[in-house]
Amino acid sequence: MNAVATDTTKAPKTSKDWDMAAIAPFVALALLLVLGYFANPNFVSVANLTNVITRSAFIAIIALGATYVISSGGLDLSVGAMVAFVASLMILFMNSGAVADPMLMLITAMMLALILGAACGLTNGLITTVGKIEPFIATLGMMGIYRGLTTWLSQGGSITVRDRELQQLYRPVYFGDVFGMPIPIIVIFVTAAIAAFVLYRTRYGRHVIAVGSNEEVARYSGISVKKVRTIAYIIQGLCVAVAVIIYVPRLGSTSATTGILWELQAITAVVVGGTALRGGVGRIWGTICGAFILEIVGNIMLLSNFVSEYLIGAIQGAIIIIAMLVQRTLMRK
Amino acid sequence: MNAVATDTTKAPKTSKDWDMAAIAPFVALALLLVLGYFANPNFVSVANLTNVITRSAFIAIIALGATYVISSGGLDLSVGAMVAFVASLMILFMNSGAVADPMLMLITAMMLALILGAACGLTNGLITTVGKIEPFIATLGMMGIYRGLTTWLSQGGSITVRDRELQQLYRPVYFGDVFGMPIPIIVIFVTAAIAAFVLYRTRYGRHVIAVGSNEEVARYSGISVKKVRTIAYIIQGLCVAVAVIIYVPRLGSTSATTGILWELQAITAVVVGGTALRGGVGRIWGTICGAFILEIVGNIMLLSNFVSEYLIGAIQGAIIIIAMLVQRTLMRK
Amino acid sequence: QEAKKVTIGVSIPAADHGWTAGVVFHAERVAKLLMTEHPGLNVIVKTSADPASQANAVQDLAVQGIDALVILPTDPDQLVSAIQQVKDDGKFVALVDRAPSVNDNTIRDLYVAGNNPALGEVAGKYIAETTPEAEVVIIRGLPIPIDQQRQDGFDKGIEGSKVKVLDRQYGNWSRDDAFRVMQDYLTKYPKIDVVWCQDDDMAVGVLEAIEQAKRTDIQYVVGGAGSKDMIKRVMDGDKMMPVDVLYPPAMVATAMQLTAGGFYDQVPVSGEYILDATLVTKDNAKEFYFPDSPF
Amino acid sequence: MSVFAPGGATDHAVPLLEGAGLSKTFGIVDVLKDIDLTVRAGEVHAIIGENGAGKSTLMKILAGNHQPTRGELRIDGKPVSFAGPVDAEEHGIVLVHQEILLAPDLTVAQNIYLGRELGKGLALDDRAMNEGAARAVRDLGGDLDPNAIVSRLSIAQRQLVQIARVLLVPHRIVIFDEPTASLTPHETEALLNVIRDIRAKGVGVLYISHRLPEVKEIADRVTVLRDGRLVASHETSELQPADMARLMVGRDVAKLYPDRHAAEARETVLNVQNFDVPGYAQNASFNLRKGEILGFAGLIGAGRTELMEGLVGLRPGRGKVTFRGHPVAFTGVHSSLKAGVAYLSEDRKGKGLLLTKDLRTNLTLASLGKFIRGFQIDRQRESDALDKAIEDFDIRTGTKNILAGQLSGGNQQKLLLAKMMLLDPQVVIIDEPTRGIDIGNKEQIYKFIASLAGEGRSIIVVSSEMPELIGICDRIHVMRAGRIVGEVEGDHMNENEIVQLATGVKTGAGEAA
Ligand SMILES: Nc1ncnc2c1ncn2[C@@H]1O[C@H](COP(=O)(O)OP(=O)(O)OP(=O)(O)O)[C@@H](O)[C@H]1O
Ligand SMILES: Nc1ncnc2c1ncn2[C@@H]1O[C@H](COP(=O)(O)OP(=O)(O)OP(=O)(O)O)[C@@H](O)[C@H]1O
Ligand SMILES: O[C@@H]1[C@@H](O)[C@H](O)OC[C@H]1O
Ligand SMILES: [Mg+2]
Ligand SMILES: [Mg+2]
Repeated sequence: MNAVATDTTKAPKTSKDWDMAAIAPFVALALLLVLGYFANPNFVSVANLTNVITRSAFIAIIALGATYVISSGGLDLSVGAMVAFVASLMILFMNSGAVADPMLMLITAMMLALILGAACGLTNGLITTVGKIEPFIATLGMMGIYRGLTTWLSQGGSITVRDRELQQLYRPVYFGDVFGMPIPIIVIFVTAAIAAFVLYRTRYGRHVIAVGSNEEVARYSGISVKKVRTIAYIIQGLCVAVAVIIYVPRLGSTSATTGILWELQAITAVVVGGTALRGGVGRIWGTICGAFILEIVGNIMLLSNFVSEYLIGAIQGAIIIIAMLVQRTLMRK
Repeated sequence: MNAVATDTTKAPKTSKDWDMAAIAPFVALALLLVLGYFANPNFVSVANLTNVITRSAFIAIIALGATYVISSGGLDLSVGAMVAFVASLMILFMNSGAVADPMLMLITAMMLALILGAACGLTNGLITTVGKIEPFIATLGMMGIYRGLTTWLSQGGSITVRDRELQQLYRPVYFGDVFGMPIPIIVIFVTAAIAAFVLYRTRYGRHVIAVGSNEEVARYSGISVKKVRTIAYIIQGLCVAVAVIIYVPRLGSTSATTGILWELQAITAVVVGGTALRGGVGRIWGTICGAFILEIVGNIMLLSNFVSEYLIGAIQGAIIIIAMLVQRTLMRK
Repeated sequence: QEAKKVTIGVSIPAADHGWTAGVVFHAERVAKLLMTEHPGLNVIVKTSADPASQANAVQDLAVQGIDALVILPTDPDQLVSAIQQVKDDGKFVALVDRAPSVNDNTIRDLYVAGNNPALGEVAGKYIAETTPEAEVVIIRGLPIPIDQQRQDGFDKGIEGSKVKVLDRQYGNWSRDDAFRVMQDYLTKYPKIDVVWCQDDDMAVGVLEAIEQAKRTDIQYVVGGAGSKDMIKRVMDGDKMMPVDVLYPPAMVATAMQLTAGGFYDQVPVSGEYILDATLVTKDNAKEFYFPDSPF
Repeated sequence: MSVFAPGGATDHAVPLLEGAGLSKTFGIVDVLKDIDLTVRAGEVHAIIGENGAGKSTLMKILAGNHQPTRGELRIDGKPVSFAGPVDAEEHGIVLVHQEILLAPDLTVAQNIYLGRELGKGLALDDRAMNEGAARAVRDLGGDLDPNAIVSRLSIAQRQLVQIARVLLVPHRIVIFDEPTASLTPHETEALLNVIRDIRAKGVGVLYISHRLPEVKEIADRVTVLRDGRLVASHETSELQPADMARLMVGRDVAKLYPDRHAAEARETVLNVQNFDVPGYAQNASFNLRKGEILGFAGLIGAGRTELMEGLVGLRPGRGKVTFRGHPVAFTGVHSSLKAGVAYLSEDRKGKGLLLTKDLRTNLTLASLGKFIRGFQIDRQRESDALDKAIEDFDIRTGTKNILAGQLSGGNQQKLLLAKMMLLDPQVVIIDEPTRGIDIGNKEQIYKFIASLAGEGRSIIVVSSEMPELIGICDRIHVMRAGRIVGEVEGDHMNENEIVQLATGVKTGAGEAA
């Protein structure tokens, strides 16, 4: 924020106040679960909740990356388009038959996705840091580029995994489970645990928060602001790639419309989770909670039969606002 | 004795330095015009330029409001949905036959649009200021609500002005001209002139910038931060209403998809025009220039024969990034 | 026996433009109708904005315990897995309109469709026959497969004729985008004979742009899908809109009725019901004009 | 507006403002304990005390920024309570904050008139405001373009703007919280004259400063706070600066500056030749020897800060820099820090500390590499380092778990010092090392600087306080208008010599060249 005047007269929050902020999203989630139960008792069935959490995986994982970008003081609006772009290239590669052995092909394709994701992230990062373009605009431009390239790759249609055997081999990555725990849920928690470790316990994580909290102080402390931010974008790209890796086996195909508006959902998850858009604060577990909240709101809408189809968007909007109000009220306590 | 206290041999930079930043978008626009000429000589025809500027009216006018919201330190993602909502209610009112005389009906309908726009703006403003919800999330929620309500009003379809006579009467507001100058262009410049006067020459405008620059300082100066921000959102709502008033006569109908993504376009216009997203700076004429740039980029794409239709989105994204780079380079001079 | 408990889930795209609004309208209308007809029947209609959320919706319908699924996929290839799961659970599946690359009994029991390639082909043929040397500009929909199918169909329709396609650009099935694209076509091409915009919503924007430019070279516009406004123009003999190509959103209703019939009327239902992409002309327009429909 | 009625009615027995039994608690920390304080019309009442004694907190209570936990405020003998600073202003009480509160994107004039703009009809009267602002700044001994954007001003210039802004509000009581900390003697003198003027008009002034001679010069009465308690209150005539220091610190502060042996004939550590920082400094050449303390003096705007920032790579600069015999070009602080050159910014709030983060995070930020075990940051080692820093640098804080922004100004400076010293640098450049630091702490900081030099490190001190430069430096370079205009050493290190060089009355060797 700004260096010229800093308010120290109004007591800044102490670590105690932050605890409430950290808990708030979880309280909102709990309330939502109760609401869901009243909307449709099926809601609390294991099957349904597993479904919901499983499919929140894409947004949740992308939002982890967004937590880094946002807490370092950046923003990335291109992630939805990046999903489409990386997924398309991944499927095209799988269809190319470049690797004969299906298992090996699958692994190579996944590696490729990660490399592509990192490369996209790097591009975004360099444009905002070295190019010094406001992240909002830079990544909006990149959104156009990734989506345009996807349209071109797919020639306006969709890109589908052609090899049946490969698809069968790949399917379990989304539909499979380990001891009853769906793989995407495992991926969510493993990715989040790594993200939390890096953000809270490593030097790089500390630098991310410093850069987002006051760029100048970070610079005067010998931290390379550009490097830290660029790496945050690369992490975002890697998260997108992980999301792609579990997304592709789900629908087995992509098109230029894949991932539309996911960037807004990811940012919403981050903010609902308690991370401030102005940077300097990052809440990994809050973000995961935020992603669950978003998916559950949608699920409740679908399961309840009281709401006209036409009004669903309106009710969703209202629920998000109410969830945020609940949060603020708790935080002020 | 006192005179020597401050060494003034090197005067600190003054408002003059800002001039380069203010000029930059116009330079980018000029370059684009040259590019357009090479893409297709028809581009610089009066007819084409008039078309382009006329149809940029909606985004330009909405972006004027966004300039207020953004420079006061806010953000409004709901404006696209608000266009659809206000336009739908306006047409429904026109179809209601509540006023018999067509001319009177038209005027009443326009007044109604303005009142609705202001009311929507007020709602957004109160939720972010009194509700203390991060503007990004608050207005994203409101976007859902406005769009949902529109879908419900239109029952998913479109809402069309039914009275032929009324429509004929209304048509010139978009298609008409005064001494050869299309009315929407006149509206752009009149609205911008008012917006510039209020922002640069009045107390309220000064307070907008102060609040966006440093909220705490504004509060210490006895400025009601909430009031200033809320009014900025109301101004945004009024601008949306003005855009609606010239939008409705164009096709005489709206649907739930009217204005989709206009919020991103408006914000892009604002930022391309040189207003910083962090608040504290507002450039009215830059915003107008930004809106022209956006529309012209699309126009050039369509007029040129070199670009595959699949790649248009990508090239548009690239041009925006390049325009911003040009700007930054100029500003560093 | 009439009270036999049956639940049918209907998953359709959100009402994101005129045609899909028509789909929603007909689905909800027929859902009510069927439920009064069969007291034991429960029909749940759910709309979704994109493939990923439609896959969710299908899952959620399955959670609620359905006996049959009627689905009009937003993007068919991306929904194959989701549909397959329902089918593999032994439920009855009726697929409407948009067909995936593999469209056989392994994935659905019933296929009711308008014919996207035919929609393009009928339009192309009409143009090739009416104005054999026409220079045509095309406004496409969104970059999704059905749009590509229509383009391919159109090319097939004009094959062998002297019809020349000047340009193809996306109008995203939006009136505003179509208006903009048409304005630019008019700037770019001093002479245009025919506009094919394959959708009646977009035709609204196209006609306004032409009227504003006061250009007289454009002989006519071909839309598609059969909205009531455009059918009315055809019926009234509007020279700019001589024909329309049918692609009725009511096809979802047909699928729902057939599916319900399977449960209550003991009629075995399966196979394919392809609705023609009928060419609507001044002569037959009356048959297709439904003033009460929202579309 | 009755409160501004001419003083005739004011009974001199009733103080203008009175605080009775004022206490303030933040969480569990008692910051102020039972303070009784009065301000009379036409007097300057100085409040002194160590860093963290509670001076600013007390002032904020008087000006409506804080609510007292206990106690009562009275104006003209009548109890009042303020809803906020604006409310206090309406009662005629205005406060010049210790930290700078200005809108960075607005101009000087716009800031000065913020919230009380002058207007003609609907429109603002910018001309009148520009003229008024220029006049207000000039009265304070400054000369600023009213159209200058505040974010581009130096700290000192901002401080002038802030004072000008506050004095424009109709007032009966003006509170100055360390107004001169970042001002040079000239502006300080001008400000003191302004204060004399307003005192003559019957305004009550509360004045906080760590510069005790200045207090002696301006104040009529002095009140001393220690650890949140009022320990003494006297007529100024009864006290000498040394007495004030003793009352503040609770012991004698006999000798402020440490004894040092001039470090002669040692090898050069840093050699700078013809260094330019475009727009700010030209052709700077100097030499820094091992174990030496080198001072940089000059007026506000002389370009000292920018020269140092250019040297360590914080701004674009060019020239020949040799460090320990090797040519170097620092591209950023990471490279200068790595080489062992540390720069401590004068702007500790904006560039030194993360105000919204805790002390531990701030302390280790620049040297995290030293706290890594495996991939992890070793929080225990960080905590230990904090304990040590609190001890070594005598950082006064009720609890270790507060945010850096909650430390008092002086203690923030000590935390910043501790942070940079963790890097174990060979060359330390300290910009305004004792700005806002109390006398006891100053003594500690000087001792600390001397001991660094004693360890064989080389120090550059940039300061606007001439006595401190003279007191601790081996040599002093004087800058004016971006150039090094002279060097003073030995007997020539006196205020007169430095002022003459700094103002251009006398030209030195540097300029002749
Ligand atoms: N909001 C707060 N929360 C907790 N502690 C605070 C807060 N504000 C101030 N303090 C503490 O109160 C004490 C007094 O601070 P204050 O700023 O009044 O000191 P000061 O006398 O003005 O010191 P300095 O001379 O350094 O400016 C300090 O220990 C400080 O850390
Ligand atoms: N951000 C800025 N943009 C333009 N000019 C600036 C900026 N900051 C400072 N200046 C100007 O640069 C010159 C030197 O700055 P500065 O006041 O920091 O020098 P200094 O000798 O370090 O003085 P101080 O004692 O205030 O630290 C001055 O003319 C000042 O007005
Ligand atoms: O067939 C439909 C078409 O007519 C409409 O215009 O867009 C969506 C399609 O499903
Ligand atoms: Mg203080
Ligand atoms: Mg300085």
